[in-house]
Amino acid sequence: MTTSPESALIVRDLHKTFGQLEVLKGVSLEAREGDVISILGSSGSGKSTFLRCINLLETPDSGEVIVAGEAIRMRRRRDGHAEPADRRQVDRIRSELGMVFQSFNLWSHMTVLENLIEAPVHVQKRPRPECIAEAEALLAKVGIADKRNHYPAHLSGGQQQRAAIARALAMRPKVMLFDEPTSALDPELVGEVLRVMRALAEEGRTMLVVTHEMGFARNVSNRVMFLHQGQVEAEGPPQDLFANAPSERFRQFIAGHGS
Amino acid sequence: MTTSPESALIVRDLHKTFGQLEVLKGVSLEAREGDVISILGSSGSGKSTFLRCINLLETPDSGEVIVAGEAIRMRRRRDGHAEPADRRQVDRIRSELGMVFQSFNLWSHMTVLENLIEAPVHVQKRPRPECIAEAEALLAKVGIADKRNHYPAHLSGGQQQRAAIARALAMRPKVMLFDEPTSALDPELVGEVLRVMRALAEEGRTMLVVTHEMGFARNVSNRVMFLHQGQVEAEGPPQDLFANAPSERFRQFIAGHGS
Amino acid sequence: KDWTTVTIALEGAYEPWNSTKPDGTLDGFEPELAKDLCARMKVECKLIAQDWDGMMAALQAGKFDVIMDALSITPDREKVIAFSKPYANTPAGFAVTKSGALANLAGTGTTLRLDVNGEGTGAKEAIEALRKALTGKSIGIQAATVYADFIYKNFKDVATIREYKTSPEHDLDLTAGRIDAAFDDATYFTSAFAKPDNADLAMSGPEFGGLIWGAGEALGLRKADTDLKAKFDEAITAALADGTVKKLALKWFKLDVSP
Amino acid sequence: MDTGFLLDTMGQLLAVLPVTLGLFVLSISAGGLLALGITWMRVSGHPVLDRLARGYIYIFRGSPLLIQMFLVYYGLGQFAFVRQSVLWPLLREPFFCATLSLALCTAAYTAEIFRGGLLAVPGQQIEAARACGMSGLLLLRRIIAPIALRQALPAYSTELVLMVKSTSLASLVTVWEVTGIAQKVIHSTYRTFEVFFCAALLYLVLNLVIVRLLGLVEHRLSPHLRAMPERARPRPGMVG
Amino acid sequence: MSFLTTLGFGSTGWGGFLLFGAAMTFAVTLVSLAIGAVLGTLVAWAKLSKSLAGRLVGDAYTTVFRGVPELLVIYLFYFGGSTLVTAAAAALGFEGFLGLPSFLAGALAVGVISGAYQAEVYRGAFLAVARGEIEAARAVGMPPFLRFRRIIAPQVLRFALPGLGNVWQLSLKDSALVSVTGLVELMRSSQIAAGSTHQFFLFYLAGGALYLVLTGLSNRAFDAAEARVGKSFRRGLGRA
Ligand SMILES: Nc1ncnc2c1ncn2[C@@H]1O[C@H](COP(=O)(O)OP(=O)(O)OP(=O)(O)O)[C@@H](O)[C@H]1O
Ligand SMILES: Nc1ncnc2c1ncn2[C@@H]1O[C@H](COP(=O)(O)OP(=O)(O)OP(=O)(O)O)[C@@H](O)[C@H]1O
Ligand SMILES: [Mg+2]
Ligand SMILES: [Mg+2]
Repeated sequence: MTTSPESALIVRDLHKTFGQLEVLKGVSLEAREGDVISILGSSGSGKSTFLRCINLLETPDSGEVIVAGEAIRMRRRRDGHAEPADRRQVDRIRSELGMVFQSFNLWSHMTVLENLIEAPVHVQKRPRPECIAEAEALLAKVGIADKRNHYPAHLSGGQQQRAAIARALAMRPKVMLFDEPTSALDPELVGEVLRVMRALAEEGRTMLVVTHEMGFARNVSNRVMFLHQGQVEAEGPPQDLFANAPSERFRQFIAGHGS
Repeated sequence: MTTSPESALIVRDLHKTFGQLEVLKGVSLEAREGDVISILGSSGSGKSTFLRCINLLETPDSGEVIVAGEAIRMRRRRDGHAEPADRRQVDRIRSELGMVFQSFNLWSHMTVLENLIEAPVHVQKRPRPECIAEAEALLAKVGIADKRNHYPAHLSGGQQQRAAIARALAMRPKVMLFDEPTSALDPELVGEVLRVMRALAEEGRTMLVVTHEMGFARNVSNRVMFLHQGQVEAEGPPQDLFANAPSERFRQFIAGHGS
Repeated sequence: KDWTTVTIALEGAYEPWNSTKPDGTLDGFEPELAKDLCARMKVECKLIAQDWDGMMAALQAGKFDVIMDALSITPDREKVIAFSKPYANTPAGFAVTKSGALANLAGTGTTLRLDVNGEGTGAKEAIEALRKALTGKSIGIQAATVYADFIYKNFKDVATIREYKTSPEHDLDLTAGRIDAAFDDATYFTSAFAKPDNADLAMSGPEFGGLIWGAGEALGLRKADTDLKAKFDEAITAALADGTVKKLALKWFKLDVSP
Repeated sequence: MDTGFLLDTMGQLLAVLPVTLGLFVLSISAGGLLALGITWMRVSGHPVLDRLARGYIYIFRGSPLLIQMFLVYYGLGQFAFVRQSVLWPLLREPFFCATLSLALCTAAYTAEIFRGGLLAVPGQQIEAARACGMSGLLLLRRIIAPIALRQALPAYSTELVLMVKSTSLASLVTVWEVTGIAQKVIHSTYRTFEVFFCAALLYLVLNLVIVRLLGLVEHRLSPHLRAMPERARPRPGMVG
Repeated sequence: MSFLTTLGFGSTGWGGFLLFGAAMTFAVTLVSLAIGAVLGTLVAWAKLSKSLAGRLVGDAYTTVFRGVPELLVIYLFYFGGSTLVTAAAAALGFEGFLGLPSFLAGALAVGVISGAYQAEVYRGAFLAVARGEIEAARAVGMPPFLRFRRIIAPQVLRFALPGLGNVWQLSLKDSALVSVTGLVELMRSSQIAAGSTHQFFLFYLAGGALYLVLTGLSNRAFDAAEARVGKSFRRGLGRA
C-alpha cells in the first residue's frame, strides 16, 4: 500500500440530528491516500448517516469535510440550518467521491450498462466509447457482463449490488464510500469483490467501507473505526484493535462474530 | 427439534423461465414440521426465485407446491401460461407462509407498528389490541421497539430488515421463507436474530432460509440445499455436507467463506 | 289531449324580449305577452328559463310545449318544428361608433320595407350607397341568423364579414375597433345603446324591415300539437287586433313591432 | 338516417378541421414550454417564485376557459392603452387571442401534471445521481425527467385530449372551428343529434390518434416495468 | 357605487342569484367527483388487469368518454335518459314528460366523464407504487380487495392527488355545460345576469371570481390532503 502523507479526506467534528435523535455527536476522521478504513458499528449507530454526510446527501448540522485539501464551504440559512455555500463546488467534489448505497439505488429506467456510463459520460464528459469499454471491463470483473442490457428490476439482489459497485468504480473516484458493499453477496463473490477493492487500494485510492464482515475489517483494511452511539468508540489498525480492544463495547461487538 | 413425520411443505419439479433465461430447471424439496433448511447458492442461482415461486409471487411454468398437505391448484391459460386455479386458495395459503424479502418491501405509507399489525388484523382478523401487544413484543425482541412509530424511510438498513423480519413473524406462519434475513445486520444482531429463529424452529415452525452465512447453515439449520445453475447440486444435513461435500462445485463455493 | 296547463320556455337572457330579474323571475316583452295569450286561451301557463343551446332538443323531448324566444320563422326551422302566427316583426340596421367615419350615413332614421326577395322602393339605391360606404370595412353579425344571410348576399364582395355567437359580442368588438359596423335587430340595438358601456354606439344608415326577415317572430311548437297551435294562433290574432301587442311593444321596445 | 345530410355536414366540418388542429398544435407547444417554466418555479424551493407559480396555476386552473378567453379577447380590447400598444396588431387577431388563452390555460394544468410526475420519482434514485455529482439541469435531464415523464404521460395524454376539445371555445371569439361550425349548422337546421354525431366522430378519431400515439410512447419508455420478452412458450407438461 | 348594488343582495342585486349558482356548481361537481371516483377506480382496474376483455372495455371507456365532446355526453344522458324514463313511464300508464331531474342527469354525465379522467390518473399513480410493497401484501395473503384497500389505495391516492386536483377543476368547469339541461349553475347565472343587464364584464368577472373562490376552497382541501399523506415519504426533490 502506498503511504503518501497526503490527506485524501478529513472529517472534523461532524454533528447530525434527525428530529429529536442526535445520530452523530462529533465524529472525526482522517484518511490518507490509499487508506482503507472499515467503519464498524451496530445497526442504527449512524454509519450510513456518516457516509451520507461526507458527500452532503445529508446536510450536517455542524462540522467540516475536506476532500483532497478542499474544504466544503458551508453557510447558515436564516432558519438556522446549515447548507452548502456553493452548490457547484459540492457537485464537483461529489464527482470525485464514489458511493455505493446500502439499498443500491440503481436508476430504474436505465439498463445496467447505461447506469454505469451515465456519470462518466454526462458528468465527467469522458468519450462514450471509452466509458463503454471500461464499463464492460468492470462488469466482467464483478461477474455480470451477461446482464449489461438488463434493467435493474430484472436482476437478483446480488447482481444489483455488483452493478452498484461497478457504477461507483466507473467514475474512477479518488475517495470511495461503500455502504455494506457485500451484504447481498455469497462468500465466493465476497472474496471476488474484496480482491477488486484491494487492487483499488493498491492504486492509491482511498476507501471508507461500512461493513459487517469482520474478515474484511481484519484482513483488508488498514484502519478500523468503531461507531457507538454517535461517537467514535474505538479506532486504530485492525491488528491492535482486534487483539486487545480498548473498549468493552467493541469487545462485546466482535464477540458476536461467528455465532 | 421436533421430528414429526408430517410434511409441512413439498415442492416438486419446479421450473421457471424469465424471457430467455431458464432460472429453475426442476427443483424439488420436502420439508417436515420443524425443519430449518438453508438454501445456499451463488448470486443469480435462483434462490430468491425459488422462494418466490413457493408462494406464487412468481408463477412457476410447471411443477407442484404442496403446503401442509394442500396442493396449490394450477391451470393453464389460453396463451399457454400457467396460473393459479383458485385465487382464494392462494391467498389462504399465503397467509400461512411468512416471507421476508431480500429488499424488505416494507409498506412505505405505514409506520413500523402499522406494518406489523396490518396482516394479523386485516387478513387473519385477530383482535387489534392483541396484535399490537404481540407486535410490540416482537419489536422488542429484534431491538427496534423505540422505532415503532417511525416510517420505513426514516430507518437504517438494519432496522428495516429487522422490521421486515418482525412483520413476517407477526403472522405466526406455519412455514417461513427468509430471503437473506441477516444481510444488513451486524454480527451481534445476527446472533440475536438467529436466536429468535432457533426458538421458532423449536416451536415446530418450518423455515426455508436463503443465506450467505455459513455459520447459520452449519449450526442452526438441520438441512442444507445448494442450488447451482437452476438445479439442486447438493443436499443433506450440514454435518455431512460440510465435512465431505459430494460436489466439486459446492466445495469450491464454501471455500470462499472466511476470505 | 286537453290543454289545461302549457309550459313555455324562454331564454331569460335576451333583454328586452325576455330577461331575468335578480330574484329569478322572468320579465320582458314576451313574458307579459305570454300571460295575456294564456288568459285569452283560458289555460294555465308555466314559464321556465332554458339555455338557448338545447332548446330545440328539449322541445322535441317533451320537456316543455312552447318556445317563445324571439324565434324567427325560417324555412329551415319549419322543417323541424311548427310555428304559430307571428306576433312581431322587427326591422334591422347597422350600428357604428358615433365618433367613427361611418356615423350618420345617408338615410339614418328611415325604415325601408323589403319583400321576401329583398326588393322594395329605394332598396337598390340604399344598398348600393351602403356598399360604397362599407367597402374595405369589416361588418360583424350574429352567426346563423337571417341577418347573416342578408349581409353575405349584399356585402360579401366588398367587406370583411365576422360572425359572432351572440349579439352583445359584436357590440364589444365594435367598441374595441376590431370591426367597423355591426348589423342586427333594431329592437336589440335600441336597448343595447341604453347601457352605459355602449354610450358611444349609434345606428347609421337606413333600417330594413318587412317580409325579408321572414314572416316575423313566432312561437315554436311540436308539429304534432296542431290543436295547441290553433289555440295560440287564435289568441295571437286577437291580441294583435285589440292592440295589446302594440301596447306591450311600445312599453318594451319604444317601437311598434307588430307584423 | 339521411346520409346525404350527414355527408354534407361532415364535409363542412372537415373543411375547418385545419383551424382546430392549428389551435391545438400551437397552444400545446406554447403551453408546454410555459408549463416547464412554471413547474420549475413551483419546485424551485424559492418562496417568491413558488408563490408566483401557485398564483398563476390558481387563476388559470380555477376559472373557466370560456371566461378567460372572453376577457383576453373582448376585455383587453376595451382598454384604450391596449389598443394603442405595440401588441395590438397581435391582440386584435382573434386566432392569436384564442391560441394565447388556450396556451395560458393549458400551461397551468400541464405544470401540475409535470409536478405530479416529479413527486413520483423515487428519492433514492435522485440521491444516487447527486452522489455522482449531478445536479441542476443535468440531473433533471438525465434522471428526473425521464422517470417523471414516464409517470406523467397518462395524465398528459388526458390534457392533450382536453385541449382538442377546448379548442371548441374559440368560436366565442369568432374563430370558427369544428364545434362552432357544428353549432351553426344546428342553429339553421335544428338537427341536433345528427350534427353532433358527426362532430363527435371527428373529435373521437382525432383523440384516438393522440391517445394511441402517447400510448406508444409510454410503452417505449417503460421496458423496465414490464416482464422480460418471451422467447418461446413454456413447455406444455403438467401443472399441478 | 353602482356595481356594488348590482352585485349586492338587495332586490335589485344579483348577489344571491350568483351565490345560488355557485352552490349548484359545487354540488354538481361534488356528486360527479364521487360518481367518477367509483367508475374511475373500476375502469383503471380493468385497464390494468391481465384480462384482454377487461383492458378492451377499459380502453373503450376512457377513449370514448374522454374523446367525445362533453356537451354530447350531457345531451345523451339528459335527453337519452329522459326518453328512456318517459318510455318506461308510458308503459306503466303515465302520460307526458318524466325527465331525469336536471341535477341528476347532469351530475351523472359529468361523473361518467370524470370517471374516464380519474381512471387515467389512478392508472398512472398505480404504476408509481413500488412493486415490492405490493408483492409483500400478496405474500401475507391479502386478497385483492383488501390489498387494494390497505396498501394500494393509500399510496395511489398519494401519487394521484395532484392529478385529482386537475380532475376536480375539470369537473368544476364541465358542470358549466350542464346548463343545457336547464340547471342554473354559476356559468349560466352569470350569463343570465349579463344578458339581462348588458353588463358583460361585470358579471363575467364576478362569475370568474366565484369560480376562483370555489377553487381556493378546494385547493385548501387538496393541500391539506397532500400534506397528510406526504409525511411518510422521503422527499425526492428540493434542496440537496
Ligand atoms: N423479473 C425478472 N426478469 C428477468 N430475469 C430475472 C427476474 N428476476 C430474476 N431474474 C434473473 O433470474 C436469475 C435468478 O435470480 P434470483 O433473484 O433468483 O437469484 P438469487 O439466487 O436470489 O441471487 P442473489 O443471491 O444475488 O439474490 C438471475 O440471473 C436474474 O437476473
Ligand atoms: N431520514 C431519517 N430521519 C429520521 N431518522 C433517521 C433518518 N435516517 C436515519 N435515521 C435514524 O438515524 C439512526 C442512524 O441511522 P443510519 O442509517 O446511519 O444507521 P446505520 O449505522 O447505517 O445502521 P445499519 O447498519 O442498520 O444500516 C437510526 O436510528 C435511524 O433510525
Ligand atoms: Mg446503514
Ligand atoms: Mg436473491
